[in-house]
Amino acid sequence: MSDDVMTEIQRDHLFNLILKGEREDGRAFDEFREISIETDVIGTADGSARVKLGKTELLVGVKIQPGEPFPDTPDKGVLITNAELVPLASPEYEAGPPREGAIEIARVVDRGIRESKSLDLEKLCITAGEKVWIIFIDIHVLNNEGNILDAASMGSIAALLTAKLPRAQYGMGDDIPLPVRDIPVAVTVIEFGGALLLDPSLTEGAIASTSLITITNSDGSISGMQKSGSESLTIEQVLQAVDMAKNAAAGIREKFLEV
Amino acid sequence: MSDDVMTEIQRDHLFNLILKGEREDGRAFDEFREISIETDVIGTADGSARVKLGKTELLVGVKIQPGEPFPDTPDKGVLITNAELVPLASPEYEAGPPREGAIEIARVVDRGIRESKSLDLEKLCITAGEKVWIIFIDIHVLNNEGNILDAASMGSIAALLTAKLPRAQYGMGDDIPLPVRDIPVAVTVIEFGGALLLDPSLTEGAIASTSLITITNSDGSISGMQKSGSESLTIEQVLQAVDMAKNAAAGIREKFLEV
Amino acid sequence: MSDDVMTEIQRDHLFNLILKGEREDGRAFDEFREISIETDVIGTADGSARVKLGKTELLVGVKIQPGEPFPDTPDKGVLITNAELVPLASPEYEAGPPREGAIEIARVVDRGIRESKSLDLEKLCITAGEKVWIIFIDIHVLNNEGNILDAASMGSIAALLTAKLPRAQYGMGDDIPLPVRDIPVAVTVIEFGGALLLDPSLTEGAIASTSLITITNSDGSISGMQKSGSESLTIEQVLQAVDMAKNAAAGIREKFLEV
Amino acid sequence: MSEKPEHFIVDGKRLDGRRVDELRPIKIEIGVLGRADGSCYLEWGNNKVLAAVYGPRELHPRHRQKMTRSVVQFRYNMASFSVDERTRPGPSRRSIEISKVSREAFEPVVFTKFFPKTAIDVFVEILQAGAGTRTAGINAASLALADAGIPMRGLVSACAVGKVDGEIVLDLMKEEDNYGEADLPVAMTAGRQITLLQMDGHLTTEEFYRALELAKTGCDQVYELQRQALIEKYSKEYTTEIEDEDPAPAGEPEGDADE
Amino acid sequence: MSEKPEHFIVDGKRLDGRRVDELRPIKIEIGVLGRADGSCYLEWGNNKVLAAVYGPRELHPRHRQKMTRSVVQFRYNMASFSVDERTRPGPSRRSIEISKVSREAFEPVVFTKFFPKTAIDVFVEILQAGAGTRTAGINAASLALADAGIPMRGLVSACAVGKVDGEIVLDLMKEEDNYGEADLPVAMTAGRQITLLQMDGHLTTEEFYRALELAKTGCDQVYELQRQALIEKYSKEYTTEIEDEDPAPAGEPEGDADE
Amino acid sequence: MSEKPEHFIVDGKRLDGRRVDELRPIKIEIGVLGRADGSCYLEWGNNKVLAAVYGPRELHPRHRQKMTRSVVQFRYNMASFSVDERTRPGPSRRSIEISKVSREAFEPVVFTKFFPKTAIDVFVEILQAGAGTRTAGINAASLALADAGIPMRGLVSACAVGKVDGEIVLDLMKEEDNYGEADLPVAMTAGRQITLLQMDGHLTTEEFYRALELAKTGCDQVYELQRQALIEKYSKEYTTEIEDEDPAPAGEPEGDADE
Repeated sequence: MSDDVMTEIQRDHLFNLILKGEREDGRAFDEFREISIETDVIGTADGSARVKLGKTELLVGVKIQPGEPFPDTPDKGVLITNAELVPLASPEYEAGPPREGAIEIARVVDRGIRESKSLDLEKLCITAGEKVWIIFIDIHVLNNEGNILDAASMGSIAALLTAKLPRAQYGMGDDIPLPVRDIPVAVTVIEFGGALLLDPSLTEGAIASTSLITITNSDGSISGMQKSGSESLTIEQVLQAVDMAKNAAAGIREKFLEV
Repeated sequence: MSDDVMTEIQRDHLFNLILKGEREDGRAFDEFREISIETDVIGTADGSARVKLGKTELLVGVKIQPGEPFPDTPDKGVLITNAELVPLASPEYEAGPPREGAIEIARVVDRGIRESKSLDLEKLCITAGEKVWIIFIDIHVLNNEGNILDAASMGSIAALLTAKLPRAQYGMGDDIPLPVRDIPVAVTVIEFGGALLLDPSLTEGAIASTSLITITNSDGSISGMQKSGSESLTIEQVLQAVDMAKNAAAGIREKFLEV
Repeated sequence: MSDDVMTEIQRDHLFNLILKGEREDGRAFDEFREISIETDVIGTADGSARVKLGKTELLVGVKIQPGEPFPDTPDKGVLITNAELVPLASPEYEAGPPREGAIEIARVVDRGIRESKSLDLEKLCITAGEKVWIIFIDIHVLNNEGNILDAASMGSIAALLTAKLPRAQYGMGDDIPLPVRDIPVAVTVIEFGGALLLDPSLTEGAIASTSLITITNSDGSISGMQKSGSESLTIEQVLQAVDMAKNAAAGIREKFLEV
Repeated sequence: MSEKPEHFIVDGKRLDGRRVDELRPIKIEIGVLGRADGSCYLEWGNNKVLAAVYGPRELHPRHRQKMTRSVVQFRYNMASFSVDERTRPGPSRRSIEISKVSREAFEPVVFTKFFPKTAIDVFVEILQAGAGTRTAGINAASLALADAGIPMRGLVSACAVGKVDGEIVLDLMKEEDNYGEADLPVAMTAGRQITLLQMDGHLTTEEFYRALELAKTGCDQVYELQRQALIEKYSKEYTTEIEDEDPAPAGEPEGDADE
Repeated sequence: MSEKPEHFIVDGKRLDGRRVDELRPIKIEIGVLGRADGSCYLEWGNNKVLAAVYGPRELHPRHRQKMTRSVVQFRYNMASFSVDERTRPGPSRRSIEISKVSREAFEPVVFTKFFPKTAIDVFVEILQAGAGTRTAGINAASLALADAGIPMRGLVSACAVGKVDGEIVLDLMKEEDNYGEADLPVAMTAGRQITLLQMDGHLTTEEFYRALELAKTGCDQVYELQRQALIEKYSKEYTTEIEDEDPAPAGEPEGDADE
Repeated sequence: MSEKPEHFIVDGKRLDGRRVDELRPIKIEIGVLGRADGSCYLEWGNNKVLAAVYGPRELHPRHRQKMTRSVVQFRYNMASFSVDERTRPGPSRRSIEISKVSREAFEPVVFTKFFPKTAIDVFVEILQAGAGTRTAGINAASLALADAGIPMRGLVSACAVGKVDGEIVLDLMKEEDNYGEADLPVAMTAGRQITLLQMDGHLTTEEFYRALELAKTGCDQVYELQRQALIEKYSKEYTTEIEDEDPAPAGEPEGDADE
């Protein structure tokens, strides 16, 4: 009950701020916290990135190894995305197999990369039907202060952009960069009190649990969306959220991800 | 405690009925509820059947695919039977891996088919020691109003009888019917207050938890038995139960399962 | 709480005894309970031993079968050690996957055998990179009355010493003894009230939870150590414990394990 | 998996003869299961799904209870035989994600505050899958909730929109889903509150706008079918009740609506 | 697995020289484990099994407690090394089913009403398997329950009957079990209450009648051995107690019966 | 895995140029995570580890609470990308054992009696592994505990000693760890209380004595670095607090110490 009371008070506080066009940390509605993306931070990975989004922090490691293709795509590489919300990163996280929250993050990030055709999976075939490259994207959350999903998306594509196919290790020639063709960026827009906000802080994300995630590509097209959370959105809100996400993604792509 | 009281009252009620030779729904002791078996109901399965036993309802799907034989039977097909008591079918069922009840149903049904040699596993060998047909029987309970086991047994053999070996899909020639040589039928007899009853309703099954399942074949022979439940049976009860099961099975086989 | 009180009383009792240089069952500090090791007790195993240490009792079974080597040691056999603390053996044990206690026992025993190079894993290669002998050591505790670890260590090496490579079964010639080159013996020393004791009884082990396990070889060298438990040890205690363990191991090796 | 067709739309007609804005045939039966508090069987093209609702009922374990509201739980589950390649029983990452977003499709409309501390459990079983199982499941669940008498702000209606041959089309069939350029499942209330929105594939913003418009049309049609099914179900029951007071009607068995 | 013999019975003798109605040798030791409340080690032909009973004791978790009776729990477990091919530790579908029917073999005879809210835990470990482990386990468990002082209506005695070379034979050995035509494990009380009955294979009704008759004879013989073992155990203890008052007896160590 | 070098020590220098008694470079940052009560990032040679402490906080489930003290919990976890061959997420037998001995390295120094019924949770994430992760994790955990303000008898400092080319050397690097003759991780307090001690490999008793001496020297150096890091962290914070009263300092962003 006392948790509920606290939430009620915070909710009122945030709502009053929003009526005045303000957020608790002084940002504009469409303003991200400070972003920092550092790549090649893990020597044991074939590609890696450390993302900081305000105080939110996570690592993405890409590991690449030969393996069997899926039976229904014998001539394509395999992409496997996993997110670990380890209990080090938040008092709410518990040890154990990934729960629906971690699974949703991994699957939305995975879909963005897969559906944008950012990774050229055909080029990751070694011997059709027998051996292909398996690309593991592992998202390891270190500190959750809100908006893990956007940080995971940035980190995943950043890690892929710097990843190398470890061909030398398997006697297949020189290492070459992964064939990455596009830079999909997922941006979460939360709805609260009728307003739409980018890059929710921990409190904002907890109070306004409903969000629309939109993944846009370099040409502005959309390659993935997900409404998440227990409230509904109007059609107008959806359209506006898509625009906000597209603009924000363009900025992030240009500033942090393009080579 | 209140559950126990309810159970006590129901038990007395059923017992008084039985003393008068009656059952709560007016059936004779050796009378089944209405049976309906519809086959080929699932297009994605290689064989299927929907069974209704009164209001009890379940689906059985048969899926067939090539795979490796067991090391100790390199020249035989593999039969795998599984029962899912999904929480949709009863307020008592919970999500999660199969518990002992579901495992017992699957194993008794499996034994009936296996031990009657109803399925000619030798004919399901493709390349000895390397590739054989794997036959999956999946029992999916939709509504449990008692006597799931008999329904599962009927559904399994009905689904096998209409199943086709999907040879075309694997470039091995035309699809042909599964080699089914016998029609084993499991019949459950419950004991309560000294009386033996067929096809227990939900209440009867809950009150008189002890039953004898007998699986009989077309020639009247027995290919499987299982006493289930927390009470004992006398030898006379066992012998009488076997006779009741054999007669009931003959009727079910003739009316619903023979082509 | 009452458990804590009991523990407190027992602790005081044991402590008073130790001040007088005594133990509850009259043994000297460096005295083992009666040891009995019987080998070849399980016909279905390729090697086996039943160990009694006072009333503590366990079985070790060794099973050997061909299988794939680990990718990083393609020309070596594989050793897999597992300990099952089944609920039959103690009211404290619960059914389920091994917990940290069972895992620690298995891993310490495994390390002793592995690091002493007692088993010549190179000789257990059949076809490099493809097929090697897999050696399973299964420790099955039957009655835990203290000091399971030492009993498990004795039983494991005793079972290995009598194990045969089942070559005939796989058409590879005659069965031959396993290539065992050394006899590592693990000895647990517990610390309580400043005193060091060998072969803790159940009570002693519960009260003085901190121990040093030292695994020594035939030549007196050390091939494994593990401090276990929630208290610390001084350097002097460690050195003394190693000496005690080495002497005790020599006695056990000579009396029970050497052929 | 079938081959990719060369064209999906020829002369304004799709592979199955539909127009681009036309739904596949939908068949609805409400109240089909005896044990559940509410249930619905729904066929949609080649999909066959069953939904059941239990509750409001006690929520276990207790620490998951909410003091001020009911907890909606949703389990989307595929029968092993519902797809071409047999799936292993039990939850997959995919089904966990679908269960999450489906639950969130109902949380906005269920009056959870009416039933503090309870659970409202929605179970969806996919018996035969043929593109669009999540939307089929949501439509069935919506009616099962109504059938269970759970108070809601309104029905939730769902359908998918996609893109094939560069055109935005309503309600993807299997080939369109497998080889199409985008898939956009949407759920909304009659009041145009969007409660589920996901997207995979590749759409320009303009295409997305058009897709959302088409989804509205589709959901409207679904809503009308849901409404009709409810009216039919309850008017029939109403009729049956009145008829019950008359002499038994000739020719037609009673209670058909239950199956 | 050994080859199938050409004949199982030659001149009225079976492969191991037994008559068709003769049991394999049985060896029983009661009270062999120090921690358990009751225990029994039993060898039967090549089977070596150990049973332990704990309880009545507190049942966790609490919601599983019954207000009016004790809950009997039974865990049948195979040691990894107990069979020819090493089994993975932990429960299998087979062992879960055997645990269920074994529990139900004791529920009719244990006076559970004497101990409300408690658990009576029976653990059976199969140390070496040689056909008939479930009946061996039940016989050992029966004596472990008696040793634990659990009040029962009577001992449960079990044996299997089968069919080989067209004849009904008592107590199948391994080859008969592997290649025989039927296997019928039965457990009953001295009062002829059948508490376990399973059947696999192929029997005419007449053969089943004869098999059940032979099972009675077998269970009678087992019962007699169980009774003798109990008498021996407790008379010896009684003797030991008396002897204790005398000067220590020469030559023979005390407490042998415990091991 | 790299090839085994011919010599590990040439002219008194190791492969990376260190003397036999020299540590690899260590870098420490305290208080790097926002959500945790205490945290520490530590690089040691090629190891990159992160430790966080939560607590004292409520311990769930309740039956695990201790009435008279806090329960220390320790979870050592490897990120999937932290090693050459990707590891599956989640606990392994190795990580469970390391978690146990690491927890036991802190239980002797934490004043658990101050916080009855609570948990003190220590989480260590290995982000990049390069020989000696457990000692790196313990050193980071020690500082995270201090950062969280958990009262302790003193810091715990850890390092490993080993044997290569027949010489006892401090702080094994990866090649020395893979191909060396012994590995001895040790943790101790400044007061020379040994709280962790493990050993793998092959050492004479004399070598063990020398190894333990060298470990003392190593732990002393580690302790000094830990102490310096704490002083730096807290004096900086003290300075920052004073500066806060002055006008904002030019050029340098505040709060750097948090990252």
